[in-house]
Order: sequence, then structure tokens, then C-alpha cells
Amino acid sequence: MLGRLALAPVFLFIILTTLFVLLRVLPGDPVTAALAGRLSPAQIEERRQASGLDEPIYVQYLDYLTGVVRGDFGNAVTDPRAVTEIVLDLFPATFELTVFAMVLAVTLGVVLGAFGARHRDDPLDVGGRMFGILVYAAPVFWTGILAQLVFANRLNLLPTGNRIGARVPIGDLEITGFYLVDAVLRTNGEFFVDALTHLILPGITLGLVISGVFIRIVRVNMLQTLRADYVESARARGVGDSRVLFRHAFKNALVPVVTIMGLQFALLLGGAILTETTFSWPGLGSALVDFLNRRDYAAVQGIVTFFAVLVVIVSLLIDFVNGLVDPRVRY
Amino acid sequence: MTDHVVANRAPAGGPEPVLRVRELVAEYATPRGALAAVDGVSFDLHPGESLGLVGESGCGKSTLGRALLQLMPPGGAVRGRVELGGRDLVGASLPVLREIRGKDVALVFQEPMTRLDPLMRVSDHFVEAIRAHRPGTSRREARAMGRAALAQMGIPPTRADNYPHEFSGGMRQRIMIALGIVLRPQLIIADEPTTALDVIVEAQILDILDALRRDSSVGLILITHNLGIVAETCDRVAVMYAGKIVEIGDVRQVFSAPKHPYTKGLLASTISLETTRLHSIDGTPPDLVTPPPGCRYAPRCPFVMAHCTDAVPLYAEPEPGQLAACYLYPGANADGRATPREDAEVAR
Amino acid sequence: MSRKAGPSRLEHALRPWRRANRMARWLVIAGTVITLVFAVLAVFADQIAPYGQDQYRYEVAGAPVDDDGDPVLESIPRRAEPGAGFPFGTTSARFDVFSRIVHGARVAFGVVVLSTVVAMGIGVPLGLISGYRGGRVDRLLVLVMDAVYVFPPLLLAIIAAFVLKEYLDPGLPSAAVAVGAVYIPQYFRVIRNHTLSVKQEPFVEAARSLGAPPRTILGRYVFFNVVQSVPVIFTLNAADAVLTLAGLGFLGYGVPYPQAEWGLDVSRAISDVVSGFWWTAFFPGLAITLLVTGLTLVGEGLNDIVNPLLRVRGYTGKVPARKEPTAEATRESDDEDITDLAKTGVV
Amino acid sequence: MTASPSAGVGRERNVSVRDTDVVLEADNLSTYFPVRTGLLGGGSGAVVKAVDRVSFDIRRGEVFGLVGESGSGKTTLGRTLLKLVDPTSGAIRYLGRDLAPLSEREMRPLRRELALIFQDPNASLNPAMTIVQGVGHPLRIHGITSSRAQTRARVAEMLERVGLSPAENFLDKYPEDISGGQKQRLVIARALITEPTFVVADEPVAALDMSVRAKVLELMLDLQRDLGLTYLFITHDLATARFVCDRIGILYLGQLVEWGRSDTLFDDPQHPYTRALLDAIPLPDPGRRDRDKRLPRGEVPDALHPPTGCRFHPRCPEAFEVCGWQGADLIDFLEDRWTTVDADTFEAESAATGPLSGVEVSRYAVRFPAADASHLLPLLRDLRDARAGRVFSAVDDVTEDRGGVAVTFRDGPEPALQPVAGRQVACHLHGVVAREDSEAIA
Repeated sequence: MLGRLALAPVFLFIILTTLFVLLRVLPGDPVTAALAGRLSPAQIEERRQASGLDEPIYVQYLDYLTGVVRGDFGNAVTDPRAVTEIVLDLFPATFELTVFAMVLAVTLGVVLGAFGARHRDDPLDVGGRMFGILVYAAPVFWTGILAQLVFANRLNLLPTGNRIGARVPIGDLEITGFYLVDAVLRTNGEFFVDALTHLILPGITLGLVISGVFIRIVRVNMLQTLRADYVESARARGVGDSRVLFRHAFKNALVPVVTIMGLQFALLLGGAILTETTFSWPGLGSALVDFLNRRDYAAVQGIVTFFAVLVVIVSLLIDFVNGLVDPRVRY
Repeated sequence: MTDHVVANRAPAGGPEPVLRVRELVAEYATPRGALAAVDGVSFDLHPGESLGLVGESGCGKSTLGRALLQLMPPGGAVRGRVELGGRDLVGASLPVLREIRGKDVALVFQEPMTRLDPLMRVSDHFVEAIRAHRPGTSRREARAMGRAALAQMGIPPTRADNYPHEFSGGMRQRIMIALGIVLRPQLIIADEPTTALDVIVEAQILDILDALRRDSSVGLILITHNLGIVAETCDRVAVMYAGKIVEIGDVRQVFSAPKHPYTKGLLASTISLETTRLHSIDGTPPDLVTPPPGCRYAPRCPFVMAHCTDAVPLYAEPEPGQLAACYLYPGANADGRATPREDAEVAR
Repeated sequence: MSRKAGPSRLEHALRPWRRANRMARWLVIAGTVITLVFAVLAVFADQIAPYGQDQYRYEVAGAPVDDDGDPVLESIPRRAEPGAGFPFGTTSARFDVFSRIVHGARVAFGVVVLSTVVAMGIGVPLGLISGYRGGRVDRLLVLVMDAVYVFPPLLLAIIAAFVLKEYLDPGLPSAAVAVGAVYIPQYFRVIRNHTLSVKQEPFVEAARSLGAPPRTILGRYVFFNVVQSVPVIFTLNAADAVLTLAGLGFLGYGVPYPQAEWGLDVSRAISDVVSGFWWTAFFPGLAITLLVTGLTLVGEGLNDIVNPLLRVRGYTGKVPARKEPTAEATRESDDEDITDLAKTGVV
Repeated sequence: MTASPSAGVGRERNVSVRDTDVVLEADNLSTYFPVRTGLLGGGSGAVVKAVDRVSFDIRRGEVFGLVGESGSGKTTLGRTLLKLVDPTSGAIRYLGRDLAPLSEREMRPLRRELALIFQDPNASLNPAMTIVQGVGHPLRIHGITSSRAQTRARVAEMLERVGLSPAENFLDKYPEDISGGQKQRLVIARALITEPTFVVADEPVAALDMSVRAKVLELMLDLQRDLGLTYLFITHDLATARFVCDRIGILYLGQLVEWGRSDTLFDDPQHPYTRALLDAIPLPDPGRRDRDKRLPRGEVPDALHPPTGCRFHPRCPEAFEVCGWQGADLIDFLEDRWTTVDADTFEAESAATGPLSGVEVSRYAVRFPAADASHLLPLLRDLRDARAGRVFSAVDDVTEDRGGVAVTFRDGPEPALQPVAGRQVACHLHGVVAREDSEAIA
């Protein structure tokens, strides 16, 4: 969709510029916004100078762009850490949640979507479609709360929030920040189970919502490829049903599906804001909300910029994957 | 019971037909009701024979091609008999059909541009088709067979591993034919194989089909709207109108002395290099959801008679081997025999 | 024009509906019924809701009168369970949950309508012009719109809401503009792609060959053929917009409390849930789910009707026209339908 | 039940037109399309020469036929003459006035006199307009009628004229309600309602069924006679062209290869391509199926990389030394050869050449860098000496070159149109005449 390798820098440039205008120019200067009333005007002026905010706006803009190129996403106002550090701290949580949810959503999407397309308008197709619409329609924070109510409060099966229980001394155990991976590396069963039980509710809730969209796109694309001429031709050559379905129809449907799934993955890596907030999941999404509430535009700008870079990288990867699948898109 | 309709007109002692079609009906469900695109078609095809199935758009010729292989789209249904080597394909189970498709009968479509899977190398199409029917074949062997079939069609073996989008339309049609013949089927059904191609490439493809038929004992059903193509490539011709075959016979006979008024009109309206006057057929083909009673051509026919709309005409044989479903010729209502359906219509 | 023109045109407009398969019609009908129920709630909120959205006391017939002669008001009970009088229960702030849902419908519809006006008003004309004119402006617009499109709607809406705060008081209009801004690229993309494909239809060239000026071509030949995809995007985007608004509300960036908004109500009910009062969160969430479901059903049904994926082949079979490829015709025209809208950022 | 085949219609030819009475003239007309590869519209500089330096004239009252296969540029040429596509160079003189420099706005009033009839009637009518709106639109655009009633009356009159009768039954219908043949009549009605002078008809009957074709052609010819129209008739069907056209131009890859009076051209074609087209037509006469057809090999090449010299030379059954043989032709020859030899020979020879994808091909040479010279050298020399393919007529030398094998070719100029037996032909068989405006070879 974004297409072509050479377009990526242009594309990134446009996103960054838009962000700069939206988050930096329009709301005024971030130090004043975050700290006005809490610090004296002199202190604020000092902080502004330290952050380079007294420079002309175009200099700040150039600094911002060159910073991004160097992997520096700026500094937060209300947090002593640099944005890059914050991102590194929180990204594993977000990534873990995203991967879990994506695996679930892709599985559901592919199975229900492909099945529905193959058996169009059968009761199971209608059921799959309705399921897709319903899980998409239910707001994630609401399902999240209900799930917590049922599985945590009433049945007491699963924990309600956070990534890990209080009993696990996470400071000592952490290696990569991806808890499930760390637990495996440490061969610590208790750690693994604890991390997994924390992940299940937010992961399933998020995965269900996304699966709704995936069911729809897999189904629509499969319907299209199933009536393609080459599918009819393969049938006319006596090729087996499952081979026609998977080797021809599904593989051809995959190109647009991979694009959208990849884009969705990128979106989630920027933080599933509502899910993370609902489940007090310490990831980028909930951090973003925190910083917004603290009016720390500098931090917000940094995190969103990181996210923009991520989107561009992921879309390049999508193009690359599509190039592998589809010989017509070779660059 | 209906065999007299087409009767086995082949010379006595001739070989058994490859294909025997009897009272074939192919219907689609439409919002307005069932539409019989093919409505009671019967014919035989002998080994090595090529039959041209000719008609204008909407006459059911393409549906007939698909119905022979039970390849109807969703909402379609087939009735009647299609006997291939003594086996009836109508109602045959899917595994049986799958075995026949591609191995015994090959189908070549129009629009070669969209007929190959864009994500698969041409050679893999061959491997797939061959291994679907001969599971024991090694990839290597299958690829070699594919290369040989391609070379026979004039596609260089160096290009066997290319992807479909790297070929032109004419080459893709050659590939489709190569895919069709690689398993040496008894019968090739080619549905407007050259319609999307330029006239020179069309001639090249027709040469190929012609050569195929001459070389082997393969039967060919060539579906087309172009009478010229039939004249160039076929031994016999069946003219379809509104879901029915109205005339069938030897190509030379039919083209030099057409019997059915529709065939006459069609031949007259064909523009050739010799054309000095234009002719056309008035009116439009009927709606097949509610076809007119009796002879379906009657509303447009210049020779129409009062009783033409009473019952569907049977086949008369004005010349040996040339059948026409027309009341102009004795035998169209011979011995008063009619199918129950026609009886019902007469009664009304 | 003539007397016959009216009915014949209506008949023409209804034709896709009559050709649609049963499933598609069922989707549209079911969705429309659900949506209409909410629309009625929204329009007649004042008549339907027994209480005001932030009413916590009510008048009881024959109640004593205070010093000023006003009747002494009875308080609505706190956290009443669903039952007679309060079908969906009451909140800890003594609000009637049912009344708030009815008033919330009004906010939801207000935002949907207003945000659609914003998104369509900008997205549709830009898409038409960009697709029809092509060239550099088109390529630049596509890049910019794509840049916006790849962002999660909710994040965009939050940012828009924040920026808007500097200029607008929080409330329904600012929430609507924030939500609307998010959907501009979606209208733009769909309309542009559709315009590109319609533009290549011979009838558009025919119009040029007849001497029609670009304005006429765009208006009478292109627009009328592109406009059929608008209802599909409209309903699907409206569904998404309801979710985005709820998400904004949940995070506290939507309309300000105590205005009734479903997402906001759910967020304020979180602590209730923990302490066992399930109804304050359950009903507003259910309302969101139902309205979104209704709109999505209409959208998917309409899409099935406008872009039928399964046409009966065979009996319409005609000899395809020979087309001569020109450089103009080989340009990209990615004709996507709802797959274009297939992402969700409201998570 | 009352219908009968329409009476046969003969063709009276307007061959008496005076040479001076030219309605439209193309003078060295070219239309190039840039090939877009860049992201923000930057091109790679490559162009498709859809129409390449074409000159001819169309006289009042005649039907001029443009015949060619897909990719010949016939459609683009037709569009260019109407300025629906901007020419890259050259002049389009309509009644003496050059249209090429006119802007779209300046062209608009002229469009009343210049009409276009489309190939596909299903796609060339706006599905969102009723018939009276669609057919009547040109009247409104040009301000010919001022009221709806007036437009309606004019449209009704025109519909009757094209045989859609009674018109009242059609006026308020939508195009999708009527048959293909009827739609094409509508397209004709819409094109002719402004009473144009010059009409480009682009494959007007190609999408129609045989039984309807004749009717529509008949209608077009009737209207031509009645309204005094001049037609440019674009078609790929030589049989129709022969019947309909007074003069014909044969296009191949954007260039006219032969043009002249249609009877001269068809009775005694002088360009091998014209001959090939005529041979390829399937004849509805089984008695002549075994006639000798000399079909060219292959298909129309990619217009982005047209062959050098005579553009038809790689396919031409009669091409010889000077026709413009180039490196790519040798590769084609080898690939063709490999479809006819047995598998072992193929293996051996392809091993000798090395992978063809690595071969360096240019205008005057081919180099096989990965070749096994000890095998390839004698192979190619034998093939040359045996004249195994026409390409070898122009092979200059086969040598060992930097560890590989190189083959060099002699020059061949682009043929110019020259008068042969009463028509213009661009073919070296009639004497080598090079185009003066031949491009420098890249």
C-alpha cells in the first residue's frame, strides 16, 4: 500500500512533519504546557533553554528530524528518561501483548474467513461472519472489564492487571524484557506460568477484537480468488479440492491479507491504548495516555514518532514479504 | 428413448463414440427463476473428430462446454447424460470427475491472460496437473513432460520456469493447450480459445489445434461464435440457438447447403472478404427463463408456419448425416412421437 | 422531466436491491432495524428518557413543599439494581442508567452525523479531484492521506482532540471534529480509487469527445457512478466512529462529564465493577456494541449489494471486446472495496 | 413472427471524390506515451511510440479504414486525430486548420463537428443517465437546444433515425435495459445528434454478435450517405474493412506499412504483413481450408522495445539481409530452434550458450559471456553457413570474444513508404528506401 522502497523516506518525512506541526507547533511549547503553575517562570525559562525551545522553530524542526535519523526521539519533560529509553523499557510489554493477540487473531481470521468463503452463506459462514462483527463491535475496554469481572473477580482464575504478580522478583529475572522468553531462558516454570496468566486476558480480549477485521478481509479476498479463472482452470485439470483451495485460492488471497495484517501489527506495536489502559498493562499505549494526561507533549511526540518509524519499517517488510509471494511485485 | 433424436448416424461399423451426450440440460438459478442455458442437447463425438459448436452470445455454448465436465458455477445444475467411454458423468462423484478432468478431457478457455495462477511458475502448473493424475511421477519427470509439451506448442524450454505474467496472450494460450494435452486426453474442449487473440495468433493457435487432432485420436469440441474458425478446423458443426442444437452435420454439407433457417441467416450475415451485400437476422434471441413455445427460432424465422409454435420440432434428416430441427423438413414431427414435455405443451 | 421519469428512476435506483441475494438483504434489514431503534432514541431522547442525563432527584406526586413553595425532591437511589422504575439500574452518582443510555444515543448520533459531514465534506471532493486530475497533486495527496491513514484512528482522534482543545471548548462539536478528521483519508482513498477506475470507463472519454467540460464530466459522469460506494464507507466508518468516540470518552478526551456518553460511562463504572455493581458498565457497553453491530451489518450488506462477489457466470457470457492497451490504460487503478477499510485502531 | 431477413444491402463506393477535397490530414503525426516508473512522476525517459510519424489524408465522403492488431496504435491514432490524446509532434489538419496546437478549451466547440463511436457499447454509455439524458447531452453541452422538451424531441427523432422505434419506449429507459445491438445504435445516435462532419468509429461492431453486426454497419453506411459524413473506420477485421472502406491504411507498431485503395490492397497486397493478415483470416468456406497460409511467427512485440529497421522483420516470412536484424533476433532464433530439437540437443546447445539471461544483447551484436566457445563457435558458424534462420542473412561475424562468443550484425535501415502498384508500401522488398527521418540508432 505504501509501496516501493524509495517512497519510504518521503513517506516518513511527511508523517514526521505532520507530527511536528500537530504536536509541537499547534499546542505551544511543551515545557510551559506541562509545568506551568508547578515551577516558577524563571525555572520554566531555564528548562526551555535547556531543551532548545528558545531556538527558532525551523531549527527545532531540523533538530527533530536529525534526531529521528540518529534514533533519538527527544526528551520527556515530566520524566527524567529520554524517550528512547522509555520506549526501550516499555516496548517488550507491548510487543509481547501484540504477538499474543496477533497469533490468536490471525488464526481465527484465517480459519473462519477461509472456511466462510469456501462455504459461502452456509450457517457456519453466517455464524463466523456474525462472530466477526460482534467481536469487532464490542468496545475492547468493555469486554476487558467484563472479562476481568468474570474471570478475575468472580471465578478468581486469572489476575486482573499488570504483567507479573508481586511474588515474582522480576528485577532479578529480567533479561530481554520479554517475560515469556526470559522465563524460558531462566527455565523458571513459576515465572512462566505467572507471566502467561497475566497475558491471557488482555491478549485474548485484544486478539478477539482484531480477529473480527481479519475474518472479514480473509473472507472477502478468498471469495474473490475462489471465483478467479485460474481456480476454475485448476479444477478443470482435476486438481484436488484442498490443493485448489490452499495452493491457488488462499495463496493468492494472501497478498492483500498480509498487507493488512502487517499494517495492523504495526498499529498494535504503537500500543493498544485502550487494552493496555483497561488491563493496566505497562506498555507504550498506557504510557502514552499517562503522558497525555500530564500534558507532556514532548514525550508524546517522541513515542508517536517512534511509532511512525515503526510503521514505515513494517510496511517495508510487508512489501518485501509480498515480493516473495508475488513474482509480479519485484523491485 | 431419445436416441432417435440424434441417432447414431456414423457409418455402420464405425468406432464407438468418445462422447455421447443425451438430452443434456444445464440450468442456472436466477432471481427470476431457473434459466436453462442448455436445454436438451444431444450429440456424439467420435475419436479424432472435431466438432464445432457455434452460436451467438447467450446461446448456451459456453455453458455446454462446462456442463460436459460438470464444472458449473454455484447455483448451476446439470441433468441428462454425458457418457465418456461408457461412463456417465452427470451425477458422477467428485473423485470420479476429478480423475476424468484433465486426464481424459481437457478444457481450454478463452481469456488465457487470467487462466494461469499468477503466483506459480509455468513448470509448476505442469507438475501439479501431472501429479494430480499420476501421483507416482517425480518432479523431474513431470517437468520434463511439461517442457516437451511446451516445446510442441512452440514455447522454448528455457522459459518453462518463468511466471505467467512474463508471457504474452498468445503464448499463454499455447501454455494452456500444452497443459491440456500433456496427459494425452481423449477429448479437448476448447471454449473460444482464440477470441481474445489477434488474427495472426488466432490462426497460429488454430493450426496447433488442427495439427493435434490430425496427429492423434483425440476428439475436439471447438466452441466459437466465428463460423470461419469452424470452417477452418472442424469436421462436423453443431449450430446452437437459445440452448438447443438446431442443426448438426458435416461442415462441408452445412456450409454449402444449410438447412435450418437460423443456420442460413447466420451464414448470410457472416462478413467475409467476398461479402458484397450485408444480411442480418431481425429480432433478438428469446429470454431463456421464459422461452417461447415450440420452435424457439419461430419469432424470428422468415419461413415460420402456423404450427411451428405448437411443439418443439424433432430432428429431421433432409440430407444423410445432416440433421435440422425444423418443420420445413419431413420428420420434424415424424410418427407423432414427442417427449412428454412436448406433449404437455401440445395439450395446452 | 416527463411524468414517467420519476418512478422509472426510483425503480432504477432500487434495482441492485432487488438483485441482491437474500443474505445481503437480511444483513441490511437487520442492521437498519437496530440502527433505527437507536436513531429513535437519539431523536426523541427527551420524550423517551424518564430522567435527564444528570438528574439525580425527582419530583414525587403529592410530595411536601419546601419554604419557597417548590416541591421537595426525592433523590434517585444510589446504585439501585436493575428493576422496576430503573430498568438498567442507577449509578453511584444517582443517575438513571437507562436515561443516560438514551441521551448517550443522542451524543453518539450527533457525533456520527457531524463527523461524517466533516470527513465526507473534505474526503469526497478531494478524492474525486485527486483521482480525476491525477498528476503531482494527486500523488502528493495520496502520500499525505496514506500517512494519516496508517495511524490508529484512536491515536489520531486523541491528538486531534488535544490540538482542538487549544481552539474549541470540549463538547460534542470538538469531539465530532476530532473523530471526523480521522476518517477523511478513508473517504479520500475509496473515492479516489473508485474515481480512477470510473475515469477509465469509455463513457467518460465519450463525454470528453462530446465536448463536455471537465466540471460536467466530473459531476454528471464520474460522480454519479462513484457515489454508490459512499453508503458502504459511510456505514462502516460510522460504526468505527462510534467506537472511536467511545474510546475517546473512555480515556476522558471526549465530551465532558456529566454529559451522557457511553464510553465515558463505562470508564466511570470501572470501580463499580470491581465492587460487584455490574450494570453501570454493562449497559452502556452493550449499547455501543449493538449500535456498532447494526451499522456494520448495514455496511456489509450494502457492500454485498454494491460489489456482488458472486455473479452467476455463463448466461451473461458475451464476446469480450478487444481492447487495445495504451500507456494511459496501463496505469495503476487499484480497485479495492471494503478491504480498504479493513483495519482497526480502536483497541 | 413477422420478421424477415433484411433485404441485402450493397455498398456503393464513393470513389469519385476529388483529391483536393480533404477533410482531415495527418502530417507526420506522432503520439508517444512516457513510461512512468518514478515515484513522484519522474519518468525513466522511456516512451512507447504508440503512433510514430504517420501521414495520410481522409477525403470528404469516404470511409478510411485503419487496420491493425492490438498494439498497432490504431486506437491511439484515432483518439489523437480527435485530440482526445495530445500528439507529441506533427500536425492534424481539419479542413485546413491545424488542431495539434489547440487547447482542450479551444477544441470543445469543435467537438460538435468531430465525433467518436466506441467499440464497447456496454461501457460507453453512462449507466447513471437515462437514454434521453445521455443521447441528448451533446445538445445541451453545445447549447443546440434550449429546453428539455426540445431536447426530448430531437432525441426522439434521432432514435427513430437509428432504428430505435418507437422512440417513446426508449427515452426514459436506462442503457442496461436494452440489448447490445440497441446500445450501439444509441452510441451512434449520441455521436451523430450534433450533425458532425467527421466521425471516428473505433471497432464499432467488434463487440456485437454476427447477426447484429450487419445491421449496425448498414445503419452507419445509411447515415453516412444521408448526412454526408466522412468516417475513419478503425478495425482489426479485414473482412469488414474490405466491405466498408474506400481506402485503407495498415498499421503495425505505430507505423503505416501499406495504404491505398482497399480493392487494390486486398486484391494484390504488397507488404508481407498485409499478406499475412489476409492469409490469417479464417474463411467460412470449408472447401478452402487447406490453402497455403504463410503465417508470420510469434506475436506483435513489446511496443516499448520495437524492433530496429523494419518493425515487422522478426516475424516476416520474407525478411532478408537489410531488414534491420539485431542481437535479440538471434536469441529468438535459438529459443525457437530449441522447441524443435530433441531434449539432448537442447541440453547440449543451452550448455554451450550458457544461461540466456546473462547474454549481452545490443543493436549490432550479441555476446555470450558464459559460452563454451569450443562448442558454440562451430555451432553458430554451422547454423550461419546453413542459413538455418533468416537472421543469419545479416550476421557479419561470429568470433571468440573475451572468453565468450560474439556475433555481429550488418546494418539495416528503416524502410520508407514508397509508391508500389498504386499504393504506398514501406518494405525493402520493393527496393531499399530508407526513411529520411530515421532516428539515430541508440
